[in-house]
Amino acid sequence: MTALLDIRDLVVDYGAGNAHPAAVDGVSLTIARGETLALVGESGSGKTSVGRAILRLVEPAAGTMRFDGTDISTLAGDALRRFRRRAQVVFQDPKASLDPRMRVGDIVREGIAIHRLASHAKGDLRVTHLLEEVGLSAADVGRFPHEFSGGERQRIAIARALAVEPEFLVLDEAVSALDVLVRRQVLELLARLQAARGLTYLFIAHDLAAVERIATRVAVMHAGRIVETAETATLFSAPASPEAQALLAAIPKIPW
Amino acid sequence: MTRRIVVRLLQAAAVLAVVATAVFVLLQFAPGDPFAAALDGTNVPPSVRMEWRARYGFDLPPAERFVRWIGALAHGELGYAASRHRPVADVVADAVPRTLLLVGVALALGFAAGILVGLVQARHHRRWPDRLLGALTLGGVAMPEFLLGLLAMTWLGARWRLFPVAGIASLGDTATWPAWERALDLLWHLALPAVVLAVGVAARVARHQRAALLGVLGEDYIRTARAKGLGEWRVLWHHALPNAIGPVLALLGLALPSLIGGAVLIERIFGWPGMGLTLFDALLARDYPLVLAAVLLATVVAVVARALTDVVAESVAPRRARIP
Amino acid sequence: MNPLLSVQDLHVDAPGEGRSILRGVHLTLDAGETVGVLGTSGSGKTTLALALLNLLPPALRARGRVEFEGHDLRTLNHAALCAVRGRRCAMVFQEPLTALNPRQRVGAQVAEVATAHGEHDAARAMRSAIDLLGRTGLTDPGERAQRFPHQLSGGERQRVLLAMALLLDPALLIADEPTSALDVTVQAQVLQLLREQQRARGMALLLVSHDLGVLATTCRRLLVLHGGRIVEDAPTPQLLAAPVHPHARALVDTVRPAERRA
Amino acid sequence: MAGHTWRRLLADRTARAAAGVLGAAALAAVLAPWIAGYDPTAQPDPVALRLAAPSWQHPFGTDPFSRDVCSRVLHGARISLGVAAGAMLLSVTLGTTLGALAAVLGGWVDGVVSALVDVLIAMPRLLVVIALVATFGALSPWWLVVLIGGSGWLTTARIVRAEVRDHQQREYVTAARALGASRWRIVWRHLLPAVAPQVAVAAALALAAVIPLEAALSFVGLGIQPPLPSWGNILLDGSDYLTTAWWLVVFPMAAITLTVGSALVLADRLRVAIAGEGRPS
Repeated sequence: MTALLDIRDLVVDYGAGNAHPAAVDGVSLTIARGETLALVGESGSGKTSVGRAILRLVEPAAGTMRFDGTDISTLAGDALRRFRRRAQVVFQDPKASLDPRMRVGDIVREGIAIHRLASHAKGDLRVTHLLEEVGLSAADVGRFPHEFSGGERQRIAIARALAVEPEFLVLDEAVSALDVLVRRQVLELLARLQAARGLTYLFIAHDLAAVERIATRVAVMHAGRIVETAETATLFSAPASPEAQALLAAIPKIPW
Repeated sequence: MTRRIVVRLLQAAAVLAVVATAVFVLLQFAPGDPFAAALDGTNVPPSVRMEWRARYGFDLPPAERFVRWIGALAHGELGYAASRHRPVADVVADAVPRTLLLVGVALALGFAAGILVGLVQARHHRRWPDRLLGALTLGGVAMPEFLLGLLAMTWLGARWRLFPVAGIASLGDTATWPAWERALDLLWHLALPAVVLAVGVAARVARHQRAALLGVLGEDYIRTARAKGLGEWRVLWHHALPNAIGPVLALLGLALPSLIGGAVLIERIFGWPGMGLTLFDALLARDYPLVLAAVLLATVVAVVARALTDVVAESVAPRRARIP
Repeated sequence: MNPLLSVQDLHVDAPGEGRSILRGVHLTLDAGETVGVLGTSGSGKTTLALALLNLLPPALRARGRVEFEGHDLRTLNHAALCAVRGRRCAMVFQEPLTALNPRQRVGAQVAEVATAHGEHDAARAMRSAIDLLGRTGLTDPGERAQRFPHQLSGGERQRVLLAMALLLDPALLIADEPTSALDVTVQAQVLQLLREQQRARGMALLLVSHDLGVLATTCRRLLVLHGGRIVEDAPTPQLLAAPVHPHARALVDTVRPAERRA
Repeated sequence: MAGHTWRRLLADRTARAAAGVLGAAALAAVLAPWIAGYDPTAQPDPVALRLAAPSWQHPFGTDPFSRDVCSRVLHGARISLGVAAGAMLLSVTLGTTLGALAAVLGGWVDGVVSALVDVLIAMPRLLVVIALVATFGALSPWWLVVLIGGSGWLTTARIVRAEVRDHQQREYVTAARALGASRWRIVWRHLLPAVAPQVAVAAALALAAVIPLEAALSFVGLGIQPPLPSWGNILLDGSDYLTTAWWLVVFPMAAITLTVGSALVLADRLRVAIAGEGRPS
C-alpha cells in the first residue's frame, strides 16, 4: 500500500488575532491511496487547520507534506494550481460554501474553466454528467443554490469538487450539518463515488458516531496533536487514549 | 485600547498638518490679499503699500511665510485679522465658544430626541407610530438644514416674531442686565438655530437607532429575555438598547464633520457670530490668516470629537466571543 | 386530573412565504412527565417550542389552543403571559452564546428572572442566582457570575441558561436542542445535569431535538414531528422497538446498531 | 442580472416608487428644453409679470424678473441633477476602486488607503468645498463635479473595503481558492458581484448627500452662478420673498426634498433586499 499523502510534524500557527481555526502543533499522518482516514476531535483541536494546510489554504509554519511523492508545502504559482486539480475539498455548510449569486451550472463549471479542461460545449456536457452522478438532474444547471435543500446543496458542492477530477478529497465536516436521513444518503453517495473513481478521503468530524461506517482508520486529535490512530474497529472496541475513550463514552447509549 | 488612542492622536495630528498645508497652499493661488481693496487704489504710494505688506509679512516668499505661520501657530499666535482689526486669536476666542455652544446644544437635543424616536419606532414596528415617525424622519434627513433654517427664520422669526431673526443677544445695553436675564436672552437667540440643526441630527439618529434596534430585536438573547417574562419596554431598555447604542454613538463621530458644515450655513442664515459666520466674512474680505484659522479650528473640533466618539463607541461595542 | 400542558390543533403559518410550518399539532403533557419531540430540520420543531410561549417572530401567525395550567396562553393578555414565562414555564435555547446578552454579566442575567417576577431585593436575587449557578456545576460561581458570556466556555454558558430557566422552579421546562451546539463530551455532561435537575425538581420536561440518542436517554415518551404534524406518539421503548409511521421507522433505523436490524 | 438581491428590490413596491421618482426627475432634466414652456432666463415683462402667483400660464408662478419658475426648476434640474449624478459617479467609482484594491492587495496599499480615509473623513466636507470654491472663485459646473465628487469617495471606500474583506473570509471564496482560481478571477467573479448591492447603497446615499451640497453651495452664492438656474440659486433668489411669494421657494424645495428622499428610500430598501440575501425571494 503506497501512501498518497504523507505529513510529518505539521505546525500551523496563526499568530495573534482571533478569527482563526485552532492551531496545529506537530501532526504526522499518512493516508494510503483509496482509503478513508477520519480525523476526529472536539472544537479547538485543530482538525480543520490540518485539512486547510494540506490544501494550502493556510500556510504551514513547519513540517513536510508529500503528496504522491512530491513536496507540496512550498508549491506556488502554476505548480500549486496543478496540485489543486488533484486535491479538492467539501466544506460543512454548503449554504456558505456555494456562491449565492451563481447558478449551479456556473458553480460546477468553475473548476473546468480555471483548469481549461474542456471546450464550452463539452463543458456543458460534463457539468450535466457530474450533476447526474451526484444525484441531481441536468435541469438544475440554471437554478440558484437557495432553491435547493441542504442535502442537494451538498451534492452540488461535491459535483464542484469532482469537476476537476481530483484523486483526493478533504471532507471537512461534510455531513455534520445534514439531517440524519440525508446524511445517510450523502454518505452512501460518497462511498459510491470512492469506489467508482478510486478516491482517497480525509474525513474530518467532531463526533465518533459519524465516522464508524465510512472510515478505514481513525485519528483522534486533541489540542493540536494526534493522540491516537487506529483501525476503526479497534478504536471503537478498545480505545487507548483518554480522549478517544471520552468521545466514545459521549455517544448516547440508547436503551434498546 | 491604549494603542488605539495613540493611533487616533497621531491621525488627528496628521489631519491638522494636512489641512494646514493644504489650506495655505491653496490660498497662494487665490488672487489678491487683505490689502488689495484698501491699498491698491491709485492714491496710495507704492512705498506705503510695501511697508504695510512688509509689516504683516506678505512680501516674503510663500515657503517662508508658511514656516513663520506654523512657527507662530506653535506659540498659539494665529496672526492678525486685518478685516477685523484684531488679532486672529481674539476673533477666534470669541467665535469658537459660540459655535461649540450651538453645535453642542444641537447634538444633545438631536441625540436625545433621535434615540427616543428610534425606541418608539422599534416598539411599534410597522404600526402607525412607526410609519408616521418614519415619514417625518425621512423628511428631516431629505430636507437640507439651510432650507429648514430659512423657513424657521422667516415664519417663526420675521413673520410671527416668536424668536429673534439674527444675532446672539438683544440690541441695547445688555451688559447691564442681570446674569439670568442675559442667559435667558442667549437661550432665546440660540433656540431657533439650535433646534433647526437638532432636527437634522435627530432625524439621522432616529433612522440609525431604529435600524440598529430592529437588528438587535431579532437576536436570540432578546428571545431569551422575553422567555424570562420581561415586559416589552424592559426588553427594549435593558437588553436591546445597550446592544444597539454603539452604531449610533459611532454616528456621532461620523456626523460631526457634516454637522459643522451645516452649522456654518445656519450661522450665516441666523447671523450667529460663530466660526461659520467668521469664515464667510473672512472669505469675502480675503483675510487669509482668519480663513486659515477658521478652517483649521473647525477641523480641530471635528477631529478631536471624532477621536473621542471613536474611543467611546469602541468601549460600548458588543462583546463577542472568539470564533472557534 | 387535567394535563399540565394541552395543545390542540396548533397551526403556524408564514403568510409572507405562503407556507405552513405547523399543520394541526395536538399534544398533552402531565406534570412531571418527560416528553421528547424528534424532528429533522424543517419539521417545525423549533417553531413548536416557540409557539407554546408565544415567542414566534412577527412574520409567523399561530392559531389553535395552548392550554397551560388552565390558561390559554394564546389568548392571555401580555402581562399575564409575562407572569407565566420564566416562572411557571421556562425555556432553554440551542445556541448558548447568542442566547445570552453579550453586554450583561451572566449573574445579573440569571438574577433578572427573579427581579422580573417580583423579587425586590436585588442582593437576594443575586445570591440565589449564584447559589443555583453553583448547583448547576459551575466552579467558583461567585466569580463566574461576574463574567460576560464571551468569557465563558460553551458548556458553562449552557449551564447559565439552564440556571436562568430553573431559578423560579418552573412546572414545565421547554428545551430546544439544548446540547446541539456543544462538543459531544460537554453535551453528555449537560444532558446528565438536565436529567438530574428534572428528577430532583419533579418538573415536566419537553425536550426538542433532532437526535434520537439524546431523546431516548432522557425522555419517557417520544413524539415524532414530520411535515408540521405529530406522526407518532409513543412511550420510548415502544417507539424504539416498533415504530409505526414510515418516517419514524427511517429515523429509528439510522441509529439502530447492525446486530439489532431485522 | 444574476443574483436575487436585485430581484427582491424589483419586487418591492416602495423601492419601485422611489426609483420612479428619481427616474422621472432625471427624465425631466434631460427633456427640460422641450417640455419647459419658456426660456428660463427670458424676462418677458418685468413689470406686469413680476412675482405672478401660479396660474395656468405659469404653473409655478414667476420670479421678480418675470421669469417662469417652472421652466427654471426644470432647467435647474439639468444642472443640479447633472452635477449630482456626475459627482456621485466620480465618488462611487473612486471609492469602489480604492476600497476594493485596499482589501484585495492588503499590505501597504491597504495601509495608505485606510490612513487616507481615516484622516480625510474627519474633515467637514462642506467647509473644504466652500474654502476651495471661495479660493478659486466661481467655478464651472464641471469643476463642481470634480470637487464634490473628489471629496465624497471616502464613505464608499470604507464600505467596499469592509464588505470585500468580509466576503474574502467566506467559505465560497475559500472554495474558489481551493479550485485554483486566481486572485483576480475571485475579485471579478465572486467579490465584485457580492459587493455590487452595497455599492448601489453607497451610490444612493452619495446622491442623497450631493444634491443638498450643491444646493447649499449655490444658495450661499458659491456654486452655480446666475443666470444659469440651479435648484440652489433659485432658492437664493426666492429667499427674500418667502412671506410674499411662497412659490419661489416651495417648488425647488419640493424638488430637492423629493429627489433626496427617494434616494434615501432606495438605499433603505436596498439594504432590506441585501439582508434577505440567500433566502428564497
